[in-house]
Amino acid sequence: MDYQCGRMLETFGHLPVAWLLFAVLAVAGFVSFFAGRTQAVTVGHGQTERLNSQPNYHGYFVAMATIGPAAVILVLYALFGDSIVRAQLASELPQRIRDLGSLELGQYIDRISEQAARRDAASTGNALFDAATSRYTDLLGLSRIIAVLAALAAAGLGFFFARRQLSVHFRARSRVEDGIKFMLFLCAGIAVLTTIGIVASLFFEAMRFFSRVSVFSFIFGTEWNAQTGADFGAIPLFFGTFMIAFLAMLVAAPIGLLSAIYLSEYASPRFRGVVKPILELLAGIPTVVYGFFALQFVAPIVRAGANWVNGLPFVPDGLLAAQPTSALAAGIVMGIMIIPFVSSLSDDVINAVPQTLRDGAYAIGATKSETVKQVVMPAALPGVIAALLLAVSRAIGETMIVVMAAGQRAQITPDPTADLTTITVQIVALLTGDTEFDSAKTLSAFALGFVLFIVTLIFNLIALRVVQRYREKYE
Amino acid sequence: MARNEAYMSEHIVTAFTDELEHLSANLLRMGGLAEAMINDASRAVVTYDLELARQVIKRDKSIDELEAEAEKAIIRLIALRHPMAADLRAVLGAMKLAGDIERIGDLCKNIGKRCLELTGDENRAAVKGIERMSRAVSHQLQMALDAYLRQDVDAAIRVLELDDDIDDHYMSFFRETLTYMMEDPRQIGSNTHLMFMAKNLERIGDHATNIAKAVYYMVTGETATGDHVEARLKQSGGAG
Amino acid sequence: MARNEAYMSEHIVTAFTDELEHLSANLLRMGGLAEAMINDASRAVVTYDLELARQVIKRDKSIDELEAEAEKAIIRLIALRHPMAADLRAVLGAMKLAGDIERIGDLCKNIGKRCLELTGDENRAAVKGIERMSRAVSHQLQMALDAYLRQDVDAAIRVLELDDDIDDHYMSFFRETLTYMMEDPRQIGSNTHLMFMAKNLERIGDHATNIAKAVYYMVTGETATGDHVEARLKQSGGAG
Amino acid sequence: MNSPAPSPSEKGSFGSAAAMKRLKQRHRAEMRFKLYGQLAIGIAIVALVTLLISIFGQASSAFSRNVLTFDVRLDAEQVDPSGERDPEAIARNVSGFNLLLQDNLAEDFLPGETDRARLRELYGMFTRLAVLPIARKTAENPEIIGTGQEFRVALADDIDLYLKGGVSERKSLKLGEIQDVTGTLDDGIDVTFADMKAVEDLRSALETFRERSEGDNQPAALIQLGETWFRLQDIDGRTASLTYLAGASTMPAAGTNASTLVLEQSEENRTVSDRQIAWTMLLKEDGRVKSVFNTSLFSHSDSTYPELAGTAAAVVGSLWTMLVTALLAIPVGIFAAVYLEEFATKNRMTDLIEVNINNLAAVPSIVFGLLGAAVFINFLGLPRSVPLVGGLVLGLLVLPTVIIASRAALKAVPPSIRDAALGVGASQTQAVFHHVVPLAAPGILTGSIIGMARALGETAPLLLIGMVAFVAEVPDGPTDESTVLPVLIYKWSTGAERAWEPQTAAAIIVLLVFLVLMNLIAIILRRRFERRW
Amino acid sequence: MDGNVEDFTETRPKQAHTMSEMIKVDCRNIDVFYGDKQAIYDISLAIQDRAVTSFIGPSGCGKSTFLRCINRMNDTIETAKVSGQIYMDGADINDHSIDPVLLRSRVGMVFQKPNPFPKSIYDNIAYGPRIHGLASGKQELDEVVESALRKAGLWDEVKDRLQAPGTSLSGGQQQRLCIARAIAVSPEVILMDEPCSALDPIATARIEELIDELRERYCIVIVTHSMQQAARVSQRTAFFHLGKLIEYGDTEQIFTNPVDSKTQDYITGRYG
Amino acid sequence: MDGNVEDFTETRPKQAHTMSEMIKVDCRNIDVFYGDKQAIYDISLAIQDRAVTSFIGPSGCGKSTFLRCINRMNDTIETAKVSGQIYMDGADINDHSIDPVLLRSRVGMVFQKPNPFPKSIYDNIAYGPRIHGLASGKQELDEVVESALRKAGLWDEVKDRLQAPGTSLSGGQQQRLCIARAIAVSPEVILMDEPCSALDPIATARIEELIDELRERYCIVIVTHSMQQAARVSQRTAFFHLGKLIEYGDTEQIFTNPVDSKTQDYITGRYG
Repeated sequence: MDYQCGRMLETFGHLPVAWLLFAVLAVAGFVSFFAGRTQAVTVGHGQTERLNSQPNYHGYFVAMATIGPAAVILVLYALFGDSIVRAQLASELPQRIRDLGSLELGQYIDRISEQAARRDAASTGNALFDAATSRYTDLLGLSRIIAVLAALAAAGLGFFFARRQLSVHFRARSRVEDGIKFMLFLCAGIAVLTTIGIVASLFFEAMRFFSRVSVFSFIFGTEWNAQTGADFGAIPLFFGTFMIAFLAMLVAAPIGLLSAIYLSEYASPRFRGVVKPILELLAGIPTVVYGFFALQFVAPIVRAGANWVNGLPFVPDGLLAAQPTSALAAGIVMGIMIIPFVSSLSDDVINAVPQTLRDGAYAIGATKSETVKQVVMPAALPGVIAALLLAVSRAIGETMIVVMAAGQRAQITPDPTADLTTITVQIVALLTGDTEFDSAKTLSAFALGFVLFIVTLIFNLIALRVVQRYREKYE
Repeated sequence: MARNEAYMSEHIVTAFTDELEHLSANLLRMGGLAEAMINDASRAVVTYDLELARQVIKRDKSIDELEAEAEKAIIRLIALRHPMAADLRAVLGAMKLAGDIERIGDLCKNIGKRCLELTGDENRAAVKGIERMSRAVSHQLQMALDAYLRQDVDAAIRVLELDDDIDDHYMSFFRETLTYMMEDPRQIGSNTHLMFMAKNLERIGDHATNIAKAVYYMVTGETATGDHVEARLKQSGGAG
Repeated sequence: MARNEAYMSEHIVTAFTDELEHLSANLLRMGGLAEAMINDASRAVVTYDLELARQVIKRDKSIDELEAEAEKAIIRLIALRHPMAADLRAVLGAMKLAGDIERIGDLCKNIGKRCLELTGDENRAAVKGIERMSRAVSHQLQMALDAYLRQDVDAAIRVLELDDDIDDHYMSFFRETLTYMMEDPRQIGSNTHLMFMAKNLERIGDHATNIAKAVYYMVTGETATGDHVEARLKQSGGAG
Repeated sequence: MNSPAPSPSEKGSFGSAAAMKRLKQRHRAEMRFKLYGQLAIGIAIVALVTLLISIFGQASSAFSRNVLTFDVRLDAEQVDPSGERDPEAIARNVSGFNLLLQDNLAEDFLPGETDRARLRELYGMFTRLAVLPIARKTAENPEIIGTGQEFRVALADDIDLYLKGGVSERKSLKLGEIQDVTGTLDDGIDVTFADMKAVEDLRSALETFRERSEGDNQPAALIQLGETWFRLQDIDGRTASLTYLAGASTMPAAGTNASTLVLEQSEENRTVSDRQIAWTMLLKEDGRVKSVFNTSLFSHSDSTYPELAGTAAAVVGSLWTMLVTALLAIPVGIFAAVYLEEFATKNRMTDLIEVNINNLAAVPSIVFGLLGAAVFINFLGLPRSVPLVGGLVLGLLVLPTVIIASRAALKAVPPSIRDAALGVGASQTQAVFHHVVPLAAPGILTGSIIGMARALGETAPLLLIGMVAFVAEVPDGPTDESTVLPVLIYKWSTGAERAWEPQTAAAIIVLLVFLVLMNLIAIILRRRFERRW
Repeated sequence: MDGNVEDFTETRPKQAHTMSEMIKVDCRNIDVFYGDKQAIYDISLAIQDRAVTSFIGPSGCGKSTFLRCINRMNDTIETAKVSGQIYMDGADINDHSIDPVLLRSRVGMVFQKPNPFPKSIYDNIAYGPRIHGLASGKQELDEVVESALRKAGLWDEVKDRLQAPGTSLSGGQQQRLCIARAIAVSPEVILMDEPCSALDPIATARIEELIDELRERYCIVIVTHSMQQAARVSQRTAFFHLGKLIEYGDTEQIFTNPVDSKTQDYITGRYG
Repeated sequence: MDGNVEDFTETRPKQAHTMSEMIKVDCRNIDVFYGDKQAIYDISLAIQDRAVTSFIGPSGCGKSTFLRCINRMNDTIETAKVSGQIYMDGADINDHSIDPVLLRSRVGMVFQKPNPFPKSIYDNIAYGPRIHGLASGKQELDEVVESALRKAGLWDEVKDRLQAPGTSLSGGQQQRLCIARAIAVSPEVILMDEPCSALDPIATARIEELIDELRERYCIVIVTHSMQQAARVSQRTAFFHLGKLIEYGDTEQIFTNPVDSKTQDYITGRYG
């Protein structure tokens, strides 16, 4: 008997239990659905229009009541079951192992669970370890049996009580719909959780950083040597970030805006049909490709150009730094990347201006450009500004182009051909490769991330607010 | 009314067509009543049937009521249906028609009342004159109503032509009766009544003419003073 | 018309108000003409002024034309402005008014025509009777038009009351003239004419009554057979 | 002009002279404005075209690869020293195969050579790991051991690059017959060319290269006489002094036809030596070096040697990552959108969620990387460099995109449809799931695909969760260590050797193909099902 | 003769006298607020069965808002708050025990713009009966669909293309399709919110004709911008102004002799 | 007496007799194609000056399309092709030498939906005169603006808030602002494309009133959905059907005694 029981526990400990449960729940769902449905038809004496809700909804309701509690129990078990088993096992281990300290104890149990996962594993020779392994398997099996039984019981209870509720006047539909709505709400909640996660992780890691480096010296310091862990003055990074974003906007804003205007006001449908997807193609290209382009193609040209300028007779030698990677190269390419962003946002905004306004202008004898400049653009201005703000925010947060083409040197110089570094570059530099989460170097990346988040957040908030106002105006 | 014109299909809102047809049917019924009243009134005079005369007097009330109803229906139609073009003409024409028929009823009633004042031993010749006139007038009214029913312009014009005959009838009756009165002053009273009866019949003829004019207007949209009717109407102008 | 009622402001489309007022003014002008015709016709009879009689006959044409214009304007208004409620009543009332005034014109013309048939040496008493009646009728018409101008229901009711007097006038005139005719058979011809004149005047009174009824309807929206007018109208029912 | 109607003089003509003049100005402004727009579009298109051309230009060379053909007998001693025919052991025996091929090469070119440097130079013609496919093939078919087999091995990246013209500018010249030969192979020979003009050509070629390059670079010239290659030491008049490089160790006879290969870069400035070039040329003449389509780009995983590196592991890693991303972002995104658009009551809470989602969509992607590093790796203790974590991070990253696209699609369904459903007595949920969601489905799907395309191209956040690791094995599941295409591109682009450049460009093209496919699907969906209300 | 007089008016039942017996929906003291703004002020109104009642008034007078109280469509607007009682056949529809979803199957609604589902004509009609389980088989459903389309006077036009999308019909046909869709769930009351404002005069006339036919079976309430339309189709008319009910009575009386001067001014094109 | 008769009709000039002298726009044999579809079939029509001409007809009859030929607004639609001649004061507006921009300053247009520019009331009006250089200084511009607003009957309502945005006005005011904007460039012809279809009856009546006033100075053409409106505001009416001109004549005649049976059927609510 004991042996039998042990075998069973062990079998359960090894079973691919997740799939099994899934199948059981699915079957339970089907069965309860049809049970509920049939009962509803019986209750309504075959005349469905007498029922408050259609028979199917009664079926759904019963199925929901059956699966729901069981699923909750199983999810809870999936989340906490393992820890409980581990805690139980740890409490049963000899004192000397329990004295090891949480880290090593954890590793020890990890080894046990790995060993247990190997079904046909031979004895390791370590009696204690083997015993612990077999105990672990048994505990795991036991916990699974308990969980499954609990789930089945919950399912049974749910099924029972759900069926008792069914009647002609029972509002099965609204109950089912409440369930659906709750599930939808949970999904919406994930987005919020993400933000909370971002803010919390950035904030706490940043706080840990600021407990080592003062906020003041971080924000107002002009020396950045994070790799050596010496200086954490972020001003050069801010400078580099905004310099490159500025250069990018210099490229993107006029080109994006003018092409949006041309496409929406002048271009024939055919031209528009061809060119618009081409511009959107620019948006679809991954940033790493832009980075490669900047590094391989634009940076050498910029450098050559800078050298040419340096070689001009009236230019003092070495006026431009002419580095192999430069802010200008990154800026230009980033600008190209942002063109479709600006143009498609502006295009939306311009298209939202009602045709009747244009007709109004044409009808009093305005030319097309007058209509655009004096009627359409003023109407679209808030939206366009918002689009530009969003583009700036995008430029600030852009990573790959600058990582690949902007350089690593934290310096403040107005020379666009010099290599500058940005916040994002430093985050990547500080966090790539193996990192320990305790050094100031790593934590500084989070502090930078926090700053980046806040800055882009402000831009976004302003822009989105403006856009919303704008939309409300024309909708 | 519209049903008689080939090119005019039904209204999309059939209730409108229904109402228009109802109105027209009612007017025709009124017209029939009036016609009967003319005949009965003259029969009462000729046969000196006082009971019949009293009936005629009573019957006027029905026509008055029908006229009031028709008028109400017309106002309803104008207020709620906003008739346009031919429909509007039909409705306004109906209003005139109703008024004219109501007047015919009044005049018949008046004949009936005067009949009660008679003695029964009037000059037979004069009475015959009344009978003849009433037959002519009744025929004229019938034709006018027929023109209305069929929305027939030509028939309407023929009615207008008839009016001259009636006027002639009346004039000769007037002179004749005047002679009788001078011959036999005792008959002055009753003859005066007969004269007024004749006058009433002449006026009924006028109203029948008006009905024909209204039909002409309804169908053509022009008042019956247009060029091609003028010649025929020249003599019959003015009230008798 | 609307201008006289405190609660009724102008239409937002002032052209509509203009047209309504124009129509009303035109009817009043027609009414004025008709009043003058009554007076002139009776003067022509009294003074045996054949020239005046002929003038009166001629003048009827103006009234007829005005009536045709008014009728056209009314159709226009209904077709193009779609009057509703009080406006609709005003327009339809105006249509009746125009018809009545036109009839008054006709009747005056008839008096004028009959005047031409007179000899100038009729019984002065009978002629006086005509004069008296015409004065009463003219007064009644004036009051009716005044009620219309002021859209005054009470005034309209007073007009309805007046009608009884005129009927009395007519009845006494009828009997009186009958006596004269029997007394002097030579005068039968002219007296018959006078009798018909009186009848015409009585009918003019009826039309004035109709005008008052139309005013009553315009203002209240009820036909003048309502409970509170009934008592006063009881005696004057039916055509004379 | 202020009067309501124009004066009669204007009748028939349109506008006064002043107005016409003004109109001309206005039309000129119109043309200018239009031109600006065209210019802007032109610049944007030129930028795109330049980008694509530069990448395709770079990548084109990576799609072909030069291979070296060997015809060897698989000596059992060397291939399977244990003699057990254990496939695993054979597959692992890289050095055995390597030696076999090295010996084969040495036999041909440097028979009996003992100079290790010279041998190493020869062995540098291919990399050690290049024999791996042979080893595997042998392991699969152990019966071929002992038989003669023909194998193809990838040529070393530098030599491959040289053949594709990447190492140095070069020029081939025919020098005509030689008149006279003196000296010995060991000490160097002097040859006199018959054709003076050819010699002049050679000289001028050298001169041009010299002028073009900076510093103390000396262009080199390799001269082929028959089967033998010499290095040009000096040239004087028609006589050139040459030293032996490679090939048949026979003195060239007079009358042999000579040709030369002039190289811009001197040997010191090159990654390929003169001798290697000479060997390559000889192998090429033999037909042993051939250019073939580079299948390893797709079949191989990452490698430290560019000629062996491929995208297979990264592609599979990307697919696993995308799977996780899709499973997270698409259902959650759609449900969240349905909730927010159709069910959420308007209050501060939903306003907050709304603002929050819009903001989240604009948060820099790298911040999500920080989130992943801090939460998934540091806090939850999930392993680094696995598609599971990468997929989760990217899932969260594109979640707002999916939500916003789905909401837009839901919003585009006119409210009249909802009213209609409610009007016949459908509940709100029925109205939404029977009518609104099906109508919005094409839009939702398009948005989801575009979101996935964005995730596929995303790099920065994955760097921070360690997906930049070197992965030589194709991952089997979402919890295997792996990398993804864009990260691979980033990694390759930072490679020191020049051969990485075309390799990177080629990888970019692989990535772009995937993206184009996804976007095509999205466009087709949109075109096919788009409904305008 | 008197019989004839009666006969002349027989097409118009004398509702005023029989009204109390035929009341279908009885609204008492309805107030509606949108947020803090009051849209409807204490309106009480009894709507007759088997008759067309029209709501007229200048825009913003609350006529649509009031209409939407009757099938609780205001529930779908979050800020809307309705107070007062609406009795339908004696039961208060605002009661908690009444499911608005079921209510709406008894009170059909037709909207300003024709809004057929982008499905086939057949499915447009069949949707309501399906979700309410009004037909148990394909054949029964076919019958329901045909009957609804016949009642809406659309059957002959569409019977050969029931599988064509509903949106392929013309505007007027679409609106009749929407009416058929409402009829298909066998409602007792049909609410129409400016059903012709998006249609041309011809299509409008067809719809009006249809409304006139449907009056024999249903209690119809129509909100309209056009006084003329109210005059043409309705037996009873309610005039709203600034959220208040100014006058309610027989259509004929409202249009020929309104009691309230505000009604008079509105109807005759004077204002304020 | 006869004088009085004349007087009674004096508000309506007898256009029929004086028409030939007063023609402002003479359209001859106009065909319009949208792509391959013909929208207008050979329409010839002479529009009088200082009068309101209305275009009526069922939707899709081409009345708006035809209207847009008169100021060449169809030029802005790419697929549209117009053939035929339109003479304005004798000059063919489709001639190459005529700049549509100048033409449109002489032929103003008012649209279905009020479309004020998102600028101040003042700038809405001043925009046209500015681009056409119709006012040389600030003061002159002020005068132009005031005069236009006065003519549009809006001055008293907005004179104290000329700097308020045009969109802050009510719908009816906005439409009058648009009319003022059209007037400000001193056009000779004003085209109105269903100018009241987005407005409530009261605002509609105000616009109709305004149109009636403007008739004294301009040649006005109005497209309208509502026959009643055409009846109220216009002196001449053209009835369109399926892209063809069916009947054109005095409004009164069209509405009381139309010649063509199609017109009759349309106007009386019969059809086809």
